[in-house]
Amino acid sequence: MDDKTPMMDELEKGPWPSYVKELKKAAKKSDAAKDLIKVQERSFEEKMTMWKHGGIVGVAGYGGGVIGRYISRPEEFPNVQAFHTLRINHPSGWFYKTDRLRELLDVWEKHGSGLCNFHGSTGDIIFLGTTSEHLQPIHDEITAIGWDLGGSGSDLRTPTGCVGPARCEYACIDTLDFIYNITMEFQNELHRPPFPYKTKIKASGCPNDCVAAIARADFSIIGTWHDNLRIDQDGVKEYLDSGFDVQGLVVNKCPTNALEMVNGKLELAWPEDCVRCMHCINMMSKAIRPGVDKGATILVGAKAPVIHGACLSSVIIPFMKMEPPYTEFKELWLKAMDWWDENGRTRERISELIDRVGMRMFLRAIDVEPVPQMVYRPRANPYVFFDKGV
Amino acid sequence: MDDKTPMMDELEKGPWPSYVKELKKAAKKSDAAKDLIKVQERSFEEKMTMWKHGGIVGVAGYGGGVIGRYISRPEEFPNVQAFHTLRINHPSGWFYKTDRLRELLDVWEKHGSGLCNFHGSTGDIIFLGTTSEHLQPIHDEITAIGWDLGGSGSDLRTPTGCVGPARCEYACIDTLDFIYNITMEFQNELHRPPFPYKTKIKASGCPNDCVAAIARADFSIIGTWHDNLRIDQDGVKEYLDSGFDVQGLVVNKCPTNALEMVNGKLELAWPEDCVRCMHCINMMSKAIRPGVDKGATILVGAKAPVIHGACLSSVIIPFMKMEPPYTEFKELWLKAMDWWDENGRTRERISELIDRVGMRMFLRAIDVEPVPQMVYRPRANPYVFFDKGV
Amino acid sequence: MATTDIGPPDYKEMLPEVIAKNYGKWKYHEDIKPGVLKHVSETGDEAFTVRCGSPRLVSVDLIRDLCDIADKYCDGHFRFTSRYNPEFITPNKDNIEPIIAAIEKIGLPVGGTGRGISNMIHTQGWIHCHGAATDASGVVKAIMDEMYDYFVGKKTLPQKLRISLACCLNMCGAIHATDLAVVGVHTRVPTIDHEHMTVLCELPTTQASCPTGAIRKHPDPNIKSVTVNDDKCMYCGNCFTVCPAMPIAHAEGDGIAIYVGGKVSNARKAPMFSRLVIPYIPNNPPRWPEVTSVLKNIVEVYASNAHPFERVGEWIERVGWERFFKLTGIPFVEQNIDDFELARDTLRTTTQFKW
Amino acid sequence: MATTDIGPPDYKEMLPEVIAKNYGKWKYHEDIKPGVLKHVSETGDEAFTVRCGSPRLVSVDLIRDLCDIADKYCDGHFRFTSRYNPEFITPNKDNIEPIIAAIEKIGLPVGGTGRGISNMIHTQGWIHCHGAATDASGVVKAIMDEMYDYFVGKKTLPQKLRISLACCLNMCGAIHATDLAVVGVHTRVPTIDHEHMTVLCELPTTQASCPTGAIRKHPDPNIKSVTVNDDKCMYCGNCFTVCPAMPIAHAEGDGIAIYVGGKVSNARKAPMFSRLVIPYIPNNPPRWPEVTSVLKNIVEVYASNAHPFERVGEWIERVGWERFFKLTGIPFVEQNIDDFELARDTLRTTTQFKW
Ligand code: SRM
Ligand code: SRM
Ligand code: SRM
Ligand code: SRM
Ligand code: SF4
Ligand code: SF4
Ligand code: SF4
Ligand code: SF4
Ligand code: SF4
Ligand code: SF4
Ligand code: SF4
Ligand code: SF4
Repeated sequence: MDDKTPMMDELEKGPWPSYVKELKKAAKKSDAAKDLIKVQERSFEEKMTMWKHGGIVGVAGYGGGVIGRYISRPEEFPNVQAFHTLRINHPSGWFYKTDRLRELLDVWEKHGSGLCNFHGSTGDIIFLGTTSEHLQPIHDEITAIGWDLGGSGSDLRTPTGCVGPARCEYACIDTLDFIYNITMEFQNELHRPPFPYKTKIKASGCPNDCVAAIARADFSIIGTWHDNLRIDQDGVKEYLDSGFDVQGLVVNKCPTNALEMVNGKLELAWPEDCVRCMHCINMMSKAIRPGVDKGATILVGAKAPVIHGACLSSVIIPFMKMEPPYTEFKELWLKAMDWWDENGRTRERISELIDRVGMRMFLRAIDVEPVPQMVYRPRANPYVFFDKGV
Repeated sequence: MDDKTPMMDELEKGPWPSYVKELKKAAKKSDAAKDLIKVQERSFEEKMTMWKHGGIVGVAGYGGGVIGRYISRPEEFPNVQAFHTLRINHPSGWFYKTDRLRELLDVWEKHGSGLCNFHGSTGDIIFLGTTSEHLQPIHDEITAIGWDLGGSGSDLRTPTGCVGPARCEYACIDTLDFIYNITMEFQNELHRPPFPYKTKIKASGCPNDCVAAIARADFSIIGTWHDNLRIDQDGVKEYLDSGFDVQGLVVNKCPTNALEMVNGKLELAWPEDCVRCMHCINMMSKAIRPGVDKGATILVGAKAPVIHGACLSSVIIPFMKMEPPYTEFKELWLKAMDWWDENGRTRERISELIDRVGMRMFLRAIDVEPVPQMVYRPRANPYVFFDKGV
Repeated sequence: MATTDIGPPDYKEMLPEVIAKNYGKWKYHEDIKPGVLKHVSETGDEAFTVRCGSPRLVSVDLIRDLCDIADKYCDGHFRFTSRYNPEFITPNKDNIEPIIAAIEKIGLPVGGTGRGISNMIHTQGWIHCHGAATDASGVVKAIMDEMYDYFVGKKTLPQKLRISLACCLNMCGAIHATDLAVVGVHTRVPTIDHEHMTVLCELPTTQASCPTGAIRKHPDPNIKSVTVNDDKCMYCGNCFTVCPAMPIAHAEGDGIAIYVGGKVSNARKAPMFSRLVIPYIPNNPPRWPEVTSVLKNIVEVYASNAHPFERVGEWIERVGWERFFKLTGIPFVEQNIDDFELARDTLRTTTQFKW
Repeated sequence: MATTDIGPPDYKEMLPEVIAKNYGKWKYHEDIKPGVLKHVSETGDEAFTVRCGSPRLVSVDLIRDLCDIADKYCDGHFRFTSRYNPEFITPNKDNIEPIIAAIEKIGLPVGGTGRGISNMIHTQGWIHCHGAATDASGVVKAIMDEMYDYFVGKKTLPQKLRISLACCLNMCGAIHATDLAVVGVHTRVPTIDHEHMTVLCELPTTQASCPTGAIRKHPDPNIKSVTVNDDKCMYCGNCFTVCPAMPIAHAEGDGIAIYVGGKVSNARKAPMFSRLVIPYIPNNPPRWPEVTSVLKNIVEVYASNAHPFERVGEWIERVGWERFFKLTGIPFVEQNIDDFELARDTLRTTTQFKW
C-alpha cells in the first residue's frame, strides 16, 4: 500500500480550518495519528468505516468514561489496533484557565494520540485514541491534577449548561452553578452506570436554550420567569430613535400579540398572554428584560431517534425555583430515576417508558399533579383509564 | 310493573320538539311503539340499555340494509322482542317529493312501529323497529314503488352529498349527480358486503364541507378550484359602503395573507398563496366567488375511533375533474378497494391499513405519484424504506 | 323474485321547481332572519328557504305534517339538511311567514341558520342500541332545550357552533370533529361470561378487537375463553361489539364525556379533532343537568371571549388550552393527558405556555 | 488506590476576571461586528468577546495556541461555546483587533455570531465510529468551506441558521431539531453472520432492538441465530449497535440524507423537528459535492424568501412545505411521506394547500 493520501490532502484546502492539518500536526509526534490519516484515506476510498465494535475497557472503579475501539485491519494499521477514547468532564460553561488546561493536554500528549475533540457533542473533552494500557495511567494522572472522567454507558451523562450568568443578561438561573452542583452530587450515578440506559441533564438560562436542552437531554432545565417582563421606555425610545422597526419586527412578531405600542411607548398590554418566548427581549436587549421572579421550567424526555423516533422534552414542572442546593430538583430527579430504574426495560429511555405506560403513571411516581401546561392540547381519542375510579 | 313513565313525561316539556311526543303519537297506532316508551323509561331508571346484540336478519339477495335487534327482557316488553331497523337509501341531497315520500311512509306504517329517523347519521332514512317477518315484505313493497335499502355491514355505505348546486352558489362539483351516479353504479358493493369492513363516500361541493366528508367518509370528495377566486369590485364596494369591516373580518383573517385592500379595491394580491379556504367567499358571497376551473380534492381515510383512534381524511388527489360518468374517480376507488380487499384484515378500515403498511404502498397500488400536497410536512423520523433501491 | 338494486329514487324528480330551474346557477345568498335564507340566481330568480328543528326520531305523522306544508307552499317538495333539519324552499317571498306559522303550528322551531347552534347530530342510545353507555334522544332533548335560544336566533355566537352526541365510543355520529361533542363512556372493565364465550364469540376476533391488547387467551387450557388485563383496559367496549359474552354496561360506571373544539370545515383553519375536557359525568336521566350546565358554561365563555367568526377550536388554539381550562373553571385531570398511540404529539415540547 | 469521583474542576476558578466580577450582573449586549460581542454590566463594566471557528477535531498544539492567545490578552482564560467555537473575553476594547489578528494567524476564522451560520455540531464518522454510514469531519470541512462567508459575516441571513451532522441514525449530535441536518444513512438490509451470532450477540436484545420488529428467531431450531424480514427493515442499524454479527455498512448503499427546518429555541415558535427533504445522496468523498450544493441551494432560497428574523422552519411552515419543494426544486418522493409510528399526524387532513 502506498502512503499517499490525496483525498486527505484535498481537505487541507479551503477557507475553513482543516482537521486534516490537525491530524498531520499530531502525526508528527504520534504514530497512531499517522495511521489515523491512512485509515481515513482508506475509508474515503472504500466508503466504509474501518472500525469494529469496541470491547469493554475502562478504568478501576468506573463503569463509564471510556469508549473502546479497535481497527478491523490491524495488519494494515498496526498503530491504531486499539484506539480508545476517554471523555473528560468539562468545567461548567466550558470556561478554562490556560495553566490548568495545559496540564491536562500534557497528560494526553504523553499517553495518547494528541488528538482531541473540543468538545464532544455531549460536552466532554474527548481524548481521541489510545491503547488499553494507557487508560488507567491517564485517569490516575488527570485526577491527580484535578480532572475526572465524564459519562458513558447506562449512566448519567456529563451534564452541561449554557454560559448563563457568566456572560448573558438573559440568564434566569445560575446554569454554571447548577450544573457543577449536580455533577458533583451525582458523581456515583455518573461513573457507575446504574440505569436501564443513558440519561442526560442540560440547563439553559432562558428559553433561547443555547445548549439545546429541550432537544438533547432527558431532563431539560430551562430558565424562565413567573412575573412580567420589564420594559424600560428610555431604552425603547433609543431603538425607535435609531429607526428600528419596533412595530414590525417586535410587536407584530410576538406569538401571542401580548405587546402594543401606545403613544410611543411599548407596553406589555396583555401580560397574561406573554408566553416568555424571548423574541422581544432578543430584539431589544437594551430595553426589555425578563421579570424578577425567576426560576426554571423542567421538561422531560428529549432523545435521539432510536427506537421510537426522536423526542423533544415536554413540560413536567411549569415553574421551579432554582436555588442552591437545588433540593427540590434533586428530589424530583431521584424519584424519576427510581421509577425509570424499576420500570424501564434495557435500552429504554425515560420518554419511551412514559410513552409505553402513560404520562399519568410517571406523574404519580414523581408526585406531580397534572396541569394543562404539560400539553399542547388534551387527548382526542376516547381511550381513557379510570384505574382510580370515577 | 306500573305503566307510569314520569321521566318520559318530563321530556315532553321544554321548548325543543320532543321525541317523546313522537313516540306517544306512534304508540297510538303501534304496540311496539307503546312498549318502546316503557323500555326507554326503564333504561332511564336502571341507567342501562335494554337491548341485546342483534342476530343476522335481512332480505333476500342482500347482505346489508337491516340491523337486527332484540330486547333483553322479552317477558316485560313482548312487543319489542324483535325490533329491527331498516335503512332506506335517501335521494341525493335529501330532497323529497311529498307524494313519493307518503307512499314510503305508508309501507312503513303498515309493517312497522311507524317511528323513523329523518335521517340516520350516515344519511339513510331509518325505519325504526319491526319484526323479522316484515322485513321481506317491506323490501318488496318499497322496491315496487321505487325505493331501495341503504348500506350496513362490511359494504359501501349509503353515499351522501351536500345540497350543492341545487341551492348553493359555492358548489364546485355536482354533488347530487355524483352521489346518485356512484350509488347506482355501486349497487352491488352497497347491497352485498364484499369488503373487510364498512367503507363510506361523501361529497361536499366546496371546502366548507357541509356533509362533514373529511371527518366521516373513507373517501371524501370536496369541491375546489384550480385557478383564482373571482372578485367583483362592485360587490366589494357594496360591502364597504354598508360599513362591513372588509379589512378586519376578511383580509386580516385570510390564513395565508393572500388578500390586500388596494385603493378601496379588494385584491387577491398573492394568488399562489390562496389555499381556497372559503373564508373570504363565506364573508362576502356577493363579491367573491370560486374560480372557474372547478373540480375536487380527493381525500382518504376518515373514520370513528375504533381501533386506532379517529381519523380525518388526508389528501390523495389534489385536483380531479368531476364530470359524468366520473370514470377517473370510479377507477381510483375500485383500485383502492381492490387493494384494501386483498390486504385489509377483518374490521380494518382503509386508513388503518394505510397506517399499518405505509402510504407508499397505497400510492403504488392506486398508481398515484407522491406530491407534497399529501402531507402537512415531511417525516421527522429517519426510518425510511428503499425497497425500490436508491 | 324480489326486485333488487334499483337504488334510491333519482334526485331530479325530487327537486322543487325553482331549484330544478336554477340548478348550478346560484349567485349569492343572504340571511334574511333566523331560519330564513334567500338565494339569488344568475337568472334573477330567488329561492327562500325556511329551516326548522326536528327531534330526528319522529313518527310518520310528523313527516306527513311536513308533507302537508310542502304541498301547500312548496309545490310538494321539501328537503332535510345534513343535520336533520327540514327545509322548505319557495320562490315566493310571501310564503315565508305562512310557512313559519305552519311550522310553528306543528311544534317545530324555526331557526338553525347562521351564527348559532343548529340541531345535534346524534345516534340511537337506549332507544335502539345494545352498546349505548348513555341515551341519545333524551340527552339531546335536554341539551337542545337549554340551547334553544341559540337555535331560534334569540342569542347569537361568534360563529356557528355544532354540538353532536354519540352514545358509545363507536361514535356513530363521527363526532370526533365537532365544536362540542357529548360521548357515552363506560368506565368499568367488561365482565366475561366464560360459559357462553365459545357459543357467542370467535376468540381470535375478540382478542384482535382490543386496541390495547388487554385480552388474552384464558390461562387454563380447559377453559375456552379469554381473560382481561384490568390494567390495560380502558373500557372502549370494542370487545363487546364483537363478542356479546363480554358485557361492559354498568349502571354506576356508565356516563358521559365532553370533548371540545373540533371542526370539519376548511374555513380559515384546517379541520380539527375535538379534545377531551371532561372525562366523566354520571348518567342522570331524564335531564342530565350536569351535562347541560357544563355545555352552557362552555358556550357562554366562548361567546364572551372569542373573536368574531372564530370557531370554538380556533379560539381555544389561539388563547391556549391552559387558558380554556382557567376561563371555564373545568379541572384539568390526568385523563386529559393523552396516553394512546399518538400521545407524544400532544405533549407540550416548549417553554411557551401561560400560567 | 486511584482517586475517584472528584468531578470536574470548579468552574469558578476558570472564569476570567471580568466575568467573575460581573457574574449575573449583565445588562445588555451589542453585536460589534462579525465574531465580536460586547456585553455591558450593571456595574458599568464591559466585556468584549471574540469568537472563532474550530475544526473540533484538533491537536493538542492547536489548543496550546489558543492558550497562548488567552494568556496574552485574556488573563489566561478562554472558553468554548456549545457549538465548539473558542471565545476570548476581554474587558479591554483595544484587545479586540490584536486578538483577531492572533486568531487569524493560527488559521482560525473569526465569526459565528449573529444572523449567519455558526460551526456545525457533528460526530465521529469514519475517524472513530464503527457505525458510521458517512464521515463526519470530512463532510463538515466540505460544507463549512462552502458556508464560510456566512460564518465570517460576509453574507448574512434572515436569522441564525444551524447546520449539524450525524454519521448514523443514532444522531449523536441530537440533530433532529436543527435548521439543516445532514445524516448518514444505510440503505441495505444488514447481513447476518450466523456463525458468530451467539458468540457476539444476545439474541433477545438483538430482536428487541429493531424498531419495526423485523428480526425474528431463525426458523431452524438448530441454528442459534436470527433472520431479518427484508420488507420490514428500514436500515436503521440499531441491530448492529447491539450485535456486531449484523453488519450493515455497504459501500454503495451508504450515504447521506438531508433534513430541514428544525429549531430548539423557544423564540416566537415552539421548537420543531427537522423534516426529511432528501432521503439519499451517495457518499462522494472527499468533498461530497452533491451534499454541499443542495445545502447551498436551500440556504440561498431561504435567504431570498424568508422574512427578517424568521428561522428556516418558521419560514417553511408559513409558506408551506409544498412551496418549499417548489422553490428549491427538490423532488418530492415517497420517502418524504412518514410511515412510522406518528405518521398519521403528518398527513394533510385539509383541502388547504398550494398548487
Ligand atoms: C462522542 C460522541 C459523538 C461526538 O463525536 O461528539 C458520541 C459517540 C457515540 N455515541 Fe452518541 N455520542 C455523543 C453524543 C450523543 C448525543 C448528543 C448529546 O448528548 O447531546 C446523542 C443524542 C442525545 C441522546 O442522548 O439521545 C447521542 C445518541 C447516541 C445514541 C442513541 C441514543 C438514543 O436513545 O436514541 C447511541 C446508541 C446507543 O446508545 O447505543 C449513541 C452511541 C454512541 C457510540 C457509543 C456508538 C455505539 O453504538 O455504541 C458512539 C461512540 C463513537 C466513538 O467511537 O467515538 N449515541 N450521542 C458524543 C459524546 C461526546 C461527549 O461525551 O461529549
Ligand atoms: C343508525 C346509526 C346511528 C344513528 O342513529 O344515526 C348507526 C348505528 C350503529 N352503528 Fe354506526 N351508525 C350510524 C352511523 C355511523 C357513523 C356516521 C357516518 O356514517 O357518517 C359512524 C362514524 C363514521 C365511520 O364510519 O367511522 C359510525 C361508526 C360506527 C362504528 C365504528 C366504526 C369504526 O371503524 O370506528 C361501529 C362499530 C362497528 O362497526 O362494529 C358502528 C356500529 C353501529 C351499530 C351497527 C352497532 C354495532 O355495534 O354493530 C349501530 C346500530 C344501532 C342500532 O341498533 O340501531 N358504527 N356509524 C347510523 C347509521 C344510520 C344511517 O345509515 O344513516
Ligand atoms: C343546509 C346545509 C347543507 C346540506 O346539504 O344540508 C348547509 C348549508 C349552508 N352552509 Fe354549511 N350547511 C350544512 C352543514 C354544514 C356542516 C356540517 C355539519 O354541521 O355537520 C358544516 C361543517 C361544520 C364544522 O366545521 O364543524 C358546515 C359549514 C359551513 C361553513 C363553514 C363555517 C366555518 O366558518 O367553519 C359555512 C360558511 C359560513 O358559515 O359562512 C357554511 C355555509 C353554508 C351556506 C351559507 C352555503 C350557501 O351559500 O348556501 C348554507 C346555509 C348556511 C346556514 O345554515 O346558515 N357551512 N355546514 C347543512 C345545514 C345543516 C344544518 O341543518 O344546520
Ligand atoms: C455562546 C452560546 C452559549 C454557550 O453557552 O456557548 C450562545 C450565546 C448567545 N446566544 Fe445563543 N448561544 C449559543 C448557542 C445557541 C443555540 C444552540 C445551538 O446552536 O446548538 C441556540 C438554539 C438554536 C436553535 O434554535 O436551533 C441558540 C439560540 C439563541 C437565540 C434564539 C434564536 C432564534 O431566534 O431562534 C438567541 C436570540 C437571538 O439570536 O436573538 C440567542 C442569543 C444568544 C446571545 C445573544 C445571548 C446573550 O445575550 O449573550 C449570545 C450571543 C449570540 C451570538 O452568537 O450571536 N441564542 N444559541 C452558544 C454559541 C454557539 C456558537 O458557537 O454558535
Ligand atoms: S440560553 Fe439564554 S441565558 Fe443561556 S446563553 Fe442563551 S440566551 Fe443566555
Ligand atoms: S417574550 Fe415573547 S410572548 Fe412575551 S411579550 Fe415578548 S415576544 Fe411576546
Ligand atoms: S359544502 Fe359548499 S357547496 Fe356544499 S352546501 Fe356547503 S357551502 Fe354549499
Ligand atoms: S379563500 Fe381563504 S385563503 Fe383564499 S384568499 Fe380567501 S381567505 Fe385567503
Ligand atoms: S354510538 Fe355506539 S351505542 Fe350509539 S348507536 Fe352507535 S354503536 Fe350504538
Ligand atoms: S373494553 Fe376495550 S380495552 Fe377493555 S378489554 Fe374490551 S376491547 Fe380491550
Ligand atoms: S452518529 Fe452513529 S456513527 Fe456517528 S458517532 Fe454517533 S453512533 Fe457513531
Ligand atoms: S437495520 Fe434496523 S430495521 Fe433493519 S433489522 Fe436492523 S434494527 Fe431492524
